[in-house]
Amino acid sequence: MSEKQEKMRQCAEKLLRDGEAGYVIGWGETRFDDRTTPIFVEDPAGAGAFVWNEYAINSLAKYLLDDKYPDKKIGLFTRGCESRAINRLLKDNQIKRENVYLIGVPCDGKKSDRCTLCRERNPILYDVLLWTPEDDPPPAAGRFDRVKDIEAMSPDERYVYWGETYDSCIRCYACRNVCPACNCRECYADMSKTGFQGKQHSRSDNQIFGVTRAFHVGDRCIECGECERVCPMNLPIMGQTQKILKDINELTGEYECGMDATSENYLGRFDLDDKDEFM
Amino acid sequence: MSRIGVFVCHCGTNIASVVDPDKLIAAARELPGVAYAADYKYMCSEPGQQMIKDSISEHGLDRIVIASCSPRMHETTFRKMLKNTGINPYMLEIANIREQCSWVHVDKDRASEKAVNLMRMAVSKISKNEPLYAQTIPITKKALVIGGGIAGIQAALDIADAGHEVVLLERESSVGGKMAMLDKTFPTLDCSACISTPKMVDVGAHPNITLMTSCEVESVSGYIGNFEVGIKQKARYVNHDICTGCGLCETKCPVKVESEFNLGLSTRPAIYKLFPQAVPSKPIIDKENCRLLKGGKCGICAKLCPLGCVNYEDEDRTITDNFGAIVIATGYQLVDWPSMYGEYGGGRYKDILSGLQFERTVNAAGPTEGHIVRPSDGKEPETVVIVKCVGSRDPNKGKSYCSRACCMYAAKHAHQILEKLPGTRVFIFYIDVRTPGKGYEEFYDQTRMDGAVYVRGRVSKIYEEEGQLVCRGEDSLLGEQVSVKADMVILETAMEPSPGIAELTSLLGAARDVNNWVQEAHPKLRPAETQVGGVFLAGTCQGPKDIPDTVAQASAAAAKVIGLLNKSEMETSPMISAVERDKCSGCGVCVGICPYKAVTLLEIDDRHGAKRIKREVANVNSGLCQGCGACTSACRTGALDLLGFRNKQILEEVDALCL
Amino acid sequence: MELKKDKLTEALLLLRGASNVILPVSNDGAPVFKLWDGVAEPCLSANTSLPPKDLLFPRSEKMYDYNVKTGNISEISSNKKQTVFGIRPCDVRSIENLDHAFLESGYTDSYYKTRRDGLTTIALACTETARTCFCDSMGLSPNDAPGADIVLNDRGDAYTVKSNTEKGEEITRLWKSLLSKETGKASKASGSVVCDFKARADKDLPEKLVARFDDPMWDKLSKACLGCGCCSFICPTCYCFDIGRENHGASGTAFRCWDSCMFSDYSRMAGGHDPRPSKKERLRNRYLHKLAYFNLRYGVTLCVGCGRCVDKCPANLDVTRAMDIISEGVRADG
Amino acid sequence: MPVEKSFEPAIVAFCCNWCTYTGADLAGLNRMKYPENVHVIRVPCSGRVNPQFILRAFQKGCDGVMVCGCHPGDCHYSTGNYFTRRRFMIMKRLLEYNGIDPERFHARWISGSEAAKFRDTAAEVSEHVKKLGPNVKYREEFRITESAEAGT
Repeated sequence: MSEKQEKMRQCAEKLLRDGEAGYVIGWGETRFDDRTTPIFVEDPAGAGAFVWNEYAINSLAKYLLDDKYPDKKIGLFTRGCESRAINRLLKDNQIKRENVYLIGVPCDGKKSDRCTLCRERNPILYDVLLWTPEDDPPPAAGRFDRVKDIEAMSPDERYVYWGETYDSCIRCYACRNVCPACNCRECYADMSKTGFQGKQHSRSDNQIFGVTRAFHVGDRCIECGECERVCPMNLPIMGQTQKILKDINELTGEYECGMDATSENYLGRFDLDDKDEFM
Repeated sequence: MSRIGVFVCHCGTNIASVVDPDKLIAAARELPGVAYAADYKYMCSEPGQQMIKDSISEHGLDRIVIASCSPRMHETTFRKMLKNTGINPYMLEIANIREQCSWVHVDKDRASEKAVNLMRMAVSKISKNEPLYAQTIPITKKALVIGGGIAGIQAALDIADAGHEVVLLERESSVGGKMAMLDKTFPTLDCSACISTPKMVDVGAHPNITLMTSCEVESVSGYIGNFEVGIKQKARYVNHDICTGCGLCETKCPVKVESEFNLGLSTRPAIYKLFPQAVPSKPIIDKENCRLLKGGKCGICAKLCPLGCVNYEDEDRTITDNFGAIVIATGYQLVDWPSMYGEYGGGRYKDILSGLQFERTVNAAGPTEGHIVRPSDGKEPETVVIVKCVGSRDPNKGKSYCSRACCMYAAKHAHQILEKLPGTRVFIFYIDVRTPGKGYEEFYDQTRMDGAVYVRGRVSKIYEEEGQLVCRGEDSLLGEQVSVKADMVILETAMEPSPGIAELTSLLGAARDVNNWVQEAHPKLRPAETQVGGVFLAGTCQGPKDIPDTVAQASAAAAKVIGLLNKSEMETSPMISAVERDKCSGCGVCVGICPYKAVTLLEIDDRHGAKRIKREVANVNSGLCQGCGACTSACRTGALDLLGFRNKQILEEVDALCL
Repeated sequence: MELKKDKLTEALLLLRGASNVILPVSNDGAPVFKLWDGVAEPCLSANTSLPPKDLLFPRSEKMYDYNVKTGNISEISSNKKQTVFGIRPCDVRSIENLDHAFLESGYTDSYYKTRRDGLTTIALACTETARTCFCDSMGLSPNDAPGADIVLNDRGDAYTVKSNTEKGEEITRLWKSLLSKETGKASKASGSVVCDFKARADKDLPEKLVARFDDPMWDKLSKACLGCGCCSFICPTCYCFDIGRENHGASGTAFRCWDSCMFSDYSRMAGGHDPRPSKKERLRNRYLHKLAYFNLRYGVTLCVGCGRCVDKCPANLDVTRAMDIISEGVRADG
Repeated sequence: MPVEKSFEPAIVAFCCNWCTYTGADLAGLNRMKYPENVHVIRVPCSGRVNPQFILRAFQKGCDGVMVCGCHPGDCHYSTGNYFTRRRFMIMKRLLEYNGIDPERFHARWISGSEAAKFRDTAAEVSEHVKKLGPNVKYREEFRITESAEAGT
């Protein structure tokens, strides 16, 4: 662990010293041993603050949107999930590849529930790879298991399940703010005057937020699981987006997002012979 | 607060006999923003319209709801009426209480209740209406016709005859297309060249037509009335401005390659005219095959040319021109049957000809001067098998569609064989015989009487045996296997769109159907238009058809073009998509969804904090946008919205229903 | 006086006879405040993940009905009697702080007041602290809740019952038959609980913070912030709200609902200008409000040290780090 | 919830201007009869129908929602309904997954000439929704206004 951490620090230090990157985004310590926080290091001397341990959990890619027009490249420690998020942002025309310097750090698995869905420990794209790729975890046999569980319920049971789920939603929008597919300049949910989303906290409006957000990101979700990790109410948010992914998989075959930066999203294209149930 | 006027039409008794206008008036007066409500027997009548106009000035109304017949009926009428008042014509909503209420319901109370709902929905919607203003765009009075086959020739001539400038663009070195290759045309059997070459000469000589051969479309921008097209003039290596077309250069060229025009049945030199009657009647050099251009030593043609026309330094050039309208007339090609039908020898047997190869064979100007002989040994065939639907109506191997013209030219081929070589046995394998056309059925009957034998069934295998071609298949009427030993086989193969159609349509923003044919704007009502404003289509680029249909459609497209070019400017609908740039993140999902290429990403100057930056946002071209709103539903943030059908307007309607 | 633990259910049932009782029950092991059904076992092992502020300041509440045609407006108010049981000292202090905001300085919020008047608080002093608790750094004690109507202290098999107010007295009267004399034997280390987690909330912190309004440290501190409203919504003392309307034709209902100063649309003005355009300004504002502005206005720190935001922040931001930096006068590096 | 006998569902039908709206007009012209419950909202193309409209309709109290457009291949705007098809194949599943009864949401292709199909669809949807009773799911209400008092 510490050897890799050392490599990361050295790499960041060099990037900053050489002026290749304006700053580097990685993980740093908090007051608790079992938590890290994203840090942004500009000074080469500060590179020693980066840590790499099983608690380096948070996905860092979304922070690139805070600085879309940097003067210098932004260095970013990039695991499999970050790289898929970056593909997402590239495809959605939100960042420019030349503005980021991706320091590939194959992931050895973190102590987080979100990693149970992981199928890409190694970065798909990077500018430098700091150590040999890890073996990817065995294919998650149950990618859509919980979606199937919910599908098996009756409509009323499903309504109760989601209704009660959204009763506890506090609409803090952490799920949205951490999501690399939620990259709108302004979220529809912040524009209550349009009429799509009421601001009040009610089961109905919470549900509408949940379903609308799922629909907005469903065909672009990279399944990083960050939304569920950040949810202070531990809501099963991916249960919605994965439903959409499951349906797309069933309708048109293997579908996975963030594996490249060019594939058109499912809802952004069509086939003349798409399945039709509306005759 | 808006001042809404609500006007309820009785439509005689059409509405009033089922829906109670008083209930609507009473309900309207309860609605926020409604300043005035009234009813009348016929709102669309002169006094009815006057009444609305008077109420507008009397009550200071700023928007109008009319509860009446379908907006498809009188929306335009009432908009026109508003033009003469102080109110913007788009401050109008119509509640359809006739077609969708009084005419379809019986229970008066419940129909009235529904009418109130519909009226309330319209009132709610109109509270969010905003004035809209139509833009006018100038029209460039010049048309571009892409493709110099009979469709393109006909369209160009019609447009030019109406007095408009036309550029007729052809990829090959001569106009003429497929029709120039044909021998005779069914069912009248007049000689194809005799009827098409005069037209070719006409386009070459017409003062309003600029012929551009060896040219391809490279780029298209702009929109209806204002296209800017980049045209690639491929290097010809012969200066056509001075060339007289004497043909001397062709005589001594040492290169011999397969003639495209004769479909490999003869050869041609590297400096060549496509065919003797080519228009323009001037040669080009085929750079792929010219010895000198390939780096070898030659230069004979340049030495021979008395006028010094040959220029080996010639290069491709791009010419940019502006057009008001574009006609796609790119035609078809025949499918590559050898790659599809291994069981027919996959191209190994010389004496299997495609229908078009047979046309060249039987053509007096063709490689055999019209003698029907086997390519393998030059002998006249005694038995000929004609196979129809090769690649057509065969979803497993070829195309699922019918190529339409083959039934008739198969009959024509049989007729020609029996006429030129009396006593020949002709077998025609067919699935069905389709003869929908004037004189077609009669022609088919005649061919059978001439002696052609029609066998119902597909040929499953063709193989060579003792210098003959054995055709095996099932006679599905007799229900038994048949086998015919033929000296020559003619395959009537399927049509498919010309190569490059995908690139061209995507440049133009036009759609293609599942078989890659260009998609017409409406299959019944707008068959000569694409869904892109100002882009029309003619001939087989849209789908298989015969010459009469092709010419008819070409003239139809020309009529549409003339109608457009006769105007000096046109009004565009203001009900189009609009972008709120502040909200747009430039994700570009709208770009791919727009069927008209009306939405593009535009780089704008902006600020990010204190920094001056450039960022991309969606931009709607008001000339191209047709107002379908597909982009607005795809826009997650709501930065794109459809004027006249804004999100908040539609949501107001929804809300109003649920009071 | 003391209440034997085996009498607790009986005591709660008595309360339930007079008002709604809200107490922490287990939700997958985590205590949450719920309207008590008379059966569920109270879950008092730790503090709740959400504070009880919505008893006084609901996530959404109707304010008034209106009709634009008639001009009628009718106010909606809820004067339900509520008793919250098992509320911790930090959350009791948070209610005192909300009282300042909603009831003092020239304006009385009638919606809040009605609910506040109907609320009785029965606090439970802490027997242990969570690792993110820092209330004793913020000037209160986990061992006592002077602002509660009643304070209970866990003494093993019984709670000592201390009444602070008239409402509290009412309850001791209600419980009369259940209460007994204190035995005097403290079986647990009650009354001497301290927080392991410390924050540097020195007396002059408000002034120091305000003085460093333009300090680059705010940029550093806010970099990892996601800009979500998690901290605001789980905070016992965040009380920002937005007012909206639901129209139904001519009539409608105005409501107010929680809002967060961390949201990007929170401080945007009608013309589009936003005085707090980025998360740096927003985070600074939130911290300054918690640790400085409220002190300057009401004389108490708004933050009560419950530690919920430290525990739940998706980016693991920690308000105490800001306090440390200020108190130590150091620059925030890295 | 007991269904009152007099329950008349509110059904909103988003219809494209070129096909279904025309078809509905034709139904009127032919004096075909169908229940009063169906209220048409005219949109230029079914591609204009944002799935969020459907959520809003259920929230505001519609008991059933229809989205109707031209048959694939016949879109006035060439490709609009192909996107509609994808969007609503996904949205319909998502709604059902969230507990909305499948009978409450229908997407149909109805051409300008299919007046009878419009009538039949309107009648069929009305009947199904009537049987289901009023929609309470997604219905706007201040259910958790006082969350700590949930259950009251």
